[in-house]
Amino acid sequence: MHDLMPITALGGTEARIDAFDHVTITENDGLALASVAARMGHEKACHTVLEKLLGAVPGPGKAILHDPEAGFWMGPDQWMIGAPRDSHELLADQLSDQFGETASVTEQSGAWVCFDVTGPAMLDLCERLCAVPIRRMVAGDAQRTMIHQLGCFVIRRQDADHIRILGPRASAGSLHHALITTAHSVA
Amino acid sequence: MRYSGFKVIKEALTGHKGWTPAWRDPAPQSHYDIVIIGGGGHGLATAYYLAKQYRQKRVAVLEKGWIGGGNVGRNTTIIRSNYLLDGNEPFYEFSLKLWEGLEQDFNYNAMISQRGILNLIHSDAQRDAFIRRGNAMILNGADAEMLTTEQIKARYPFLNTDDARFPIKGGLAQHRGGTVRHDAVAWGYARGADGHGVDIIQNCEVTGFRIENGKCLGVETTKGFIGAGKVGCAVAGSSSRLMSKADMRLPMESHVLQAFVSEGLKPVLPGVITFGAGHFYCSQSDKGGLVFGGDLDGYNSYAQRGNLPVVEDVCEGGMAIFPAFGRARLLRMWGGIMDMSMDGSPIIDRTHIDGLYFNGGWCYGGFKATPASGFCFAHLLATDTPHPTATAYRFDRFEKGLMIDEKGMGNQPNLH
Amino acid sequence: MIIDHPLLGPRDSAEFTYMGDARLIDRPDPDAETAAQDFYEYGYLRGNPAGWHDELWFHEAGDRSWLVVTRNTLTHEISKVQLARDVARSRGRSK
Amino acid sequence: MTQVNRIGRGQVDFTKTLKFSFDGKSYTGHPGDTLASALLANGVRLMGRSFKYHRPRGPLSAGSEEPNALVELRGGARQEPNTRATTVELFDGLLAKSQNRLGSLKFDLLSINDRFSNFLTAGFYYKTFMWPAAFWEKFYEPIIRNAAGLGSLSLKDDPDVYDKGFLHCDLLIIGAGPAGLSAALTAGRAGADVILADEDFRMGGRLNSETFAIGDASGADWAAAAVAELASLPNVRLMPRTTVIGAFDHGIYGAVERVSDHIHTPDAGKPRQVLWRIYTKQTVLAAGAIERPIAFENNDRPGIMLASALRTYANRFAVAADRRVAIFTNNDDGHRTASDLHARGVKVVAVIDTRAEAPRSMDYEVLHGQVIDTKGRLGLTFAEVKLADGSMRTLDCGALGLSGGWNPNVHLTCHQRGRPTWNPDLAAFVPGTDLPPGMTVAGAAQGDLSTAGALAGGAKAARAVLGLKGRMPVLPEAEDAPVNITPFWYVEGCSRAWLDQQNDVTVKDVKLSHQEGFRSVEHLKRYTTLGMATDQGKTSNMGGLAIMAELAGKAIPEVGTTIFRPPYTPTAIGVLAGRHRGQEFHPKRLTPSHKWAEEQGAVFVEVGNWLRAQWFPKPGETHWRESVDREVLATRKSVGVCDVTTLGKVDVQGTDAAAFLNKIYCNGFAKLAVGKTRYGLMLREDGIAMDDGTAARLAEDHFVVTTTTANALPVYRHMEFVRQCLCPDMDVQLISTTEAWAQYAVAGPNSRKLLEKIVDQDISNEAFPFMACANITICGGLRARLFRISFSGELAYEIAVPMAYGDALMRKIMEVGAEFDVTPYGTEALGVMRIEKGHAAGNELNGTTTAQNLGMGRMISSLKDCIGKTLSQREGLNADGDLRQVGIRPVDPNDPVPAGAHLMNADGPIDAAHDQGYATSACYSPNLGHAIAIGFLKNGSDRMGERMRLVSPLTKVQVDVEITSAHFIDPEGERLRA
Repeated sequence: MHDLMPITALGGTEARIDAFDHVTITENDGLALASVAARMGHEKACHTVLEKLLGAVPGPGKAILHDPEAGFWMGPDQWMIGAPRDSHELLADQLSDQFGETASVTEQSGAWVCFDVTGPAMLDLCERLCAVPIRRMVAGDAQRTMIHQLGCFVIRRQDADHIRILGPRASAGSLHHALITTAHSVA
Repeated sequence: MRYSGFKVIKEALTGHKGWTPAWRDPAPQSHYDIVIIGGGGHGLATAYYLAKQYRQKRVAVLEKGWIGGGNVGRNTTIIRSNYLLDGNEPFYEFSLKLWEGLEQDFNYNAMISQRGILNLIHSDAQRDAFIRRGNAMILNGADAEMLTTEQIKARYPFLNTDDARFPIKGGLAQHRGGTVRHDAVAWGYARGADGHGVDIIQNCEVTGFRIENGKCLGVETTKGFIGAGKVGCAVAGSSSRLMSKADMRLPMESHVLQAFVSEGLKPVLPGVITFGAGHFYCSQSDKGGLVFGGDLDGYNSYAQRGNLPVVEDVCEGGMAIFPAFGRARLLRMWGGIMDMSMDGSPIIDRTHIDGLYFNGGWCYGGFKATPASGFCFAHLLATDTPHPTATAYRFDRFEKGLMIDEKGMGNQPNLH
Repeated sequence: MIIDHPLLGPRDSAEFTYMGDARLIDRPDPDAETAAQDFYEYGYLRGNPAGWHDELWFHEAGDRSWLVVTRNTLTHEISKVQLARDVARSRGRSK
Repeated sequence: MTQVNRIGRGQVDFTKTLKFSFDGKSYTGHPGDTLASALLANGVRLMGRSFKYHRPRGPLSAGSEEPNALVELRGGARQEPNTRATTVELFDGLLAKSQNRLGSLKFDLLSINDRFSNFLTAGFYYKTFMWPAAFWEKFYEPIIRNAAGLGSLSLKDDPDVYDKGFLHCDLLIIGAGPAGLSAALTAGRAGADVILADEDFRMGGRLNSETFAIGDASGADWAAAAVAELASLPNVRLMPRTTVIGAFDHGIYGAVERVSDHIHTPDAGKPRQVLWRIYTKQTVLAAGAIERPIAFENNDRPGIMLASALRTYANRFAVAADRRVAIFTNNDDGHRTASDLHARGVKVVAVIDTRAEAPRSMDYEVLHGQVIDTKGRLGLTFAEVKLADGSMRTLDCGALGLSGGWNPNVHLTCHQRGRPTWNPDLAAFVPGTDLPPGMTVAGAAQGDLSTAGALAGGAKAARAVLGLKGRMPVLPEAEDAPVNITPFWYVEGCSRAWLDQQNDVTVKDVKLSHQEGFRSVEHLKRYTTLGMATDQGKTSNMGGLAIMAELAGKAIPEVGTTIFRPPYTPTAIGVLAGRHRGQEFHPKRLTPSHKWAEEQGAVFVEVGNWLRAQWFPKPGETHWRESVDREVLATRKSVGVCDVTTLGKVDVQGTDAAAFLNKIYCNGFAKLAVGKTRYGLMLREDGIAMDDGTAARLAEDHFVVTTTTANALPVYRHMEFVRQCLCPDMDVQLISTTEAWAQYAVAGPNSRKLLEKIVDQDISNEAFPFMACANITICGGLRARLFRISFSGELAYEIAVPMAYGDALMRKIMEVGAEFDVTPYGTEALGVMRIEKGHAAGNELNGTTTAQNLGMGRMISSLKDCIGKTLSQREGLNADGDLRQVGIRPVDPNDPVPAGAHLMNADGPIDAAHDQGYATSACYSPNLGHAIAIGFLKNGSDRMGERMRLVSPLTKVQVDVEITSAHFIDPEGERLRA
């Protein structure tokens, strides 16, 4: 085993938690991610593997909140698969084996910062962050949108007061700042 | 009627009874030597110089609405000649020189005010590019000066120099740049042209060209057929629409550019400041309004109005550079139709149809070009040769690969 | 503006990047004898109608689809939105 | 001073007293007051000065249409110019100053302009100030500029924060008067998602200003009950203090919520205002109507105001503008003001009605006639009335209410260039048929001026747009008076009769404009500035139009209309910018070794949104050049490491991946072996160089492509265009991995030795030669990628690991590299080394250069098509004497060779006509001991060794230079293959 210590997207050794009166913002450092894009002519076979993996094929704007692997739709014939990093450090390799020739798999673990936003003020906070119709979204809705000029995924989780935001990792600090200042506004 | 100090005093003391219309309202004649389509700044300037400089006697300007209602009346009033490329810089410098003598020339105070223009620099690469540009300006006989951050701070202490995301690293100044009262340019040229015998015909829309055997004989209008020895088109954002009536396709797209004015404020900004890295530029009018703008909305449009994202984008740029402007209020926003060409530079050329001439593709830079555009188009119409400062503005430059691309954005009009 | 994405439904046009005339899909045959002229027209003489216009928009902050949007340049009304890939195929493009 | 003009009760909380100050003097008011109502209560009518003549000004209105009562609100950095006292909600400690005066408000020295009003007519500027020519800028204009403007900015950074937000609804209702409330109740009860926005801090609209009842309750109480019911509905969002500023395309509305303007200072972290972008399917515009004045001589004195404003001040704010009031009207509504005031104990000295058939009153005198002049230097004292029989009356009054009829508030209906249409019954413009799609207008805004009409109109509109079926609910009984009006715009023979009170446009100016041929509405507006004031002419445009119509002998609608533009009311630039200012203007992109670089004291530079280490100063280094020279020399001598994470990276997979790269690059990729990397040059379709980078073939169907840092996004977009639009059947999949991998360049003769200490496999020259690439592991198992590519010209590698491990890898490299004195280098040293090698970068790939210019013309493969190939062959891009990239070195090694300087022949003139080229990138080469540059020179490849002059008149540099190859160091490339 190597001795290289990973850091979180915010640059710490531990994930950051910011608690406000009515909303909590938690850096989620435990995700392994990989994208899967169906190869041309292998779409059906690719869907079969997805179904086996997630229970269903996420449609446009949708996520399957499956355990341990979850997935959401990124674009036509393209999905992001996530799983706990502890158990799936080599998720991309594992997926490559499973999908074989049916899909192109790309490691995305490092590419994203993930924040879980929870609490009763989540809706108010979300309303001041991005244009997704947050009050109309239901569990399993996953939309890509702009937050603070950054392309982010907003995924509505099972709990009514919980969303997960995936943003570009290099801008984790700016995204975090936007979340915190907005939390101050609405909390 | 000539305006003079004596006349102004006399009228003030006698109840202003003696002022007459600034231009006549003639009925169109059946034939002119030269017909200019478009009663905007460029069309009126063309007519003015045709009559005054090139002694053309029978000239008419046809305007579908009221003169000065297009881009000359809806721009941010900036004049400058800070261009880089050989095809452009001599032309814009010629224009700036014409601006400098314009008021005395056409006897109308257009409030030409050379309070300077400053392009801010935010990166080393931008500095290299601006040095190249400043040198090109000087080599072409224009003025340019490189300012340090300290000099800029001293002149504009309220610029954000301390907490800026993109710190100011200097600026390229052209002290002869400035602003003009835009409506007065249209009115001054109209009055001047009218005084030299040009018929300005308003509410006369051109509905077609009469072309026989490859020669343009005149135009069909809402006021009937008007014959012409030569027809010059200067309709900016409506160019593609108009020229399609002559079955021409043009290397340009029509885009909306928004502009903004704040409530009147006591003087804060003497000259023009551009913040290229933040898509924002601003000046302050003599009336006190901050006049500012930014990027195109980015999509083809003839609607003369834009949308909220660009409004916000422009104001973000404004607040990034002028954090004190947060408490000033935006009073009005409007949009103009820009004739965005494929390389960001204009066309002043003959068409393949005999007797039909074209002037357009001014992008969002047509206002500052008004005098030279009129002069050079008049030169072309009168002499059938391009004016020496406008030889590069040819139709065939795209086919031949001779683009004049200041920004290096290629054939993508919304990026110029 | 709102672009009704064929897969994702209504989305703010601020999420998109504009390129213009959808005829840019019809890239000429580089081997044709008239290729020089064809590419000049393709590259420089785009449609610029005052009215309905088929145009290319890229869902930059979304699913990265290129769309063909039929939009009226006088009113900004949008009447049709298609995936550009489907349009390209329907116009005979392949590899 | 006591509140001398308080009368009775209103919607003001007398149980609490608020202190405030105006022009340094202290006053009191109450919660529920506006600044204007509180000042009037204290007997203050004079609140401002007009723009041009500096005439004394008091409030004309009681709302956001106010042109006159503009003040500088608050102080210090929060000073807010041009703030309408009529909309400022009073708070304790409020501070306001009058503006646009020289001296005090009462003794404004610039009121001398009024004496010269004969000179300062419309268009006056255009005819004068031209003699002598040089005097305009030096003399006249500075005077004009200093006198111009209204209020002033503090020029201190705005200390407040602003938020932006996004809302979605089925129905947006704009205006919470009777029509808006009725629409909201209808839609809210039906379960629709409703947003009800109103600019006022108290919802209810005119109901708060009127005395009549709705059903059993007073109008104001009914409104309060309706608001309470709506507040209880979970599907209704009430947004008071929220101005809908614009109607944009496809049902997007901009709205500004004033969150903290009604308190002294925003709470910590809370915004002053929020800009909401509202996405709605349908909109009901219930913005009410605005009363208009009548023009007569000296109609602009403080105390003269809209009759409806007098009524609002009395009924809502319990304030009489003065104890003696007259009303001048052409319609029945003016009489309503008189009777309300009378009922409150205000002396109504007379109602002057232009109509012979005016309603009579037992309570006050009704005169048939016209007000023809007024008196009172700083406020109204007398009104001169000419009766219909020709006799004259002088009325002793301190307030005069004007009622010229009501204009439906069509502002937002025009935002998409809709034109209102003329309604002769109302003598007013009403919304036209070309409304913004999805918008319905109801109530007074639609021309239904009665309360009953508004209630019904609102309910009907909501039912219609939501498609509600069933019977129309029974609405409460309400006032339903018809409109009785005889149009009357201005008093015959008047001249200094104000139309636009802020900009000082009088009837005389409109007449002069017409006389001089400025006869279209647009010309009138621009020539006289009528309607260009901060109220956009809400109370003035109609009067101007009516006079123009009369002069032209046309009906009003034939003259045309002016259209309103967003925003509805002036909007703080701060709220339109939101949080995007200062350091948050754009997001920052940081590499994973950013923290490490900070620890080393790195100086950072912005490259796009990235922050990159520019150099790493060591203790004792006082000039950046010392650091950079050291970094360069150390790298070329032993080994250096540079963070290149910022390069764009795209994963290209699929069976057609190689064919796809063949399409987007001008050089060939089909035959690139697995495990090899190749430099690629990408053209735009117009044949100009777009970007360059490398493509590494990790597998038969898998490439990793790099782009320049700046072009990552446009290149990715372009690749998707080619994939989806041009080659839709290619089996190729793209995804950006820029942020997935941290990447470091390890360069220098000892780079291999260093990497051998961490890489788990053989990377000897034989096993891993120049341009090799592979998936590897490092440090005993961490997955990584290794590329043997070189930008510096040295033996070099780029090594990539998943982003989270970037920090650790950098530290590991520094640790194991210590024995080689491994030196971190920044972008400056990177730039020096690439210029020493003559590699093109952003300054050369500037969007106007071709492969030929860059000396790479032969890279364009003749064997295949690629994007840009055909148009790159145009004659203008292949002419004799074209620019070629060259190296430039000074003849005297002490001379600089600055980038941006132009190349001139050794002899001959220095001007544009003799321009030979220019230097694009320059640096000091510590290896060569002098400055070097690369640049473009006409016919450059044939001019090696030529002496030229490099000139930069801008920076006052002129040096003799020699043209050389751009490959200053190791032109044969032996080092990188070592």
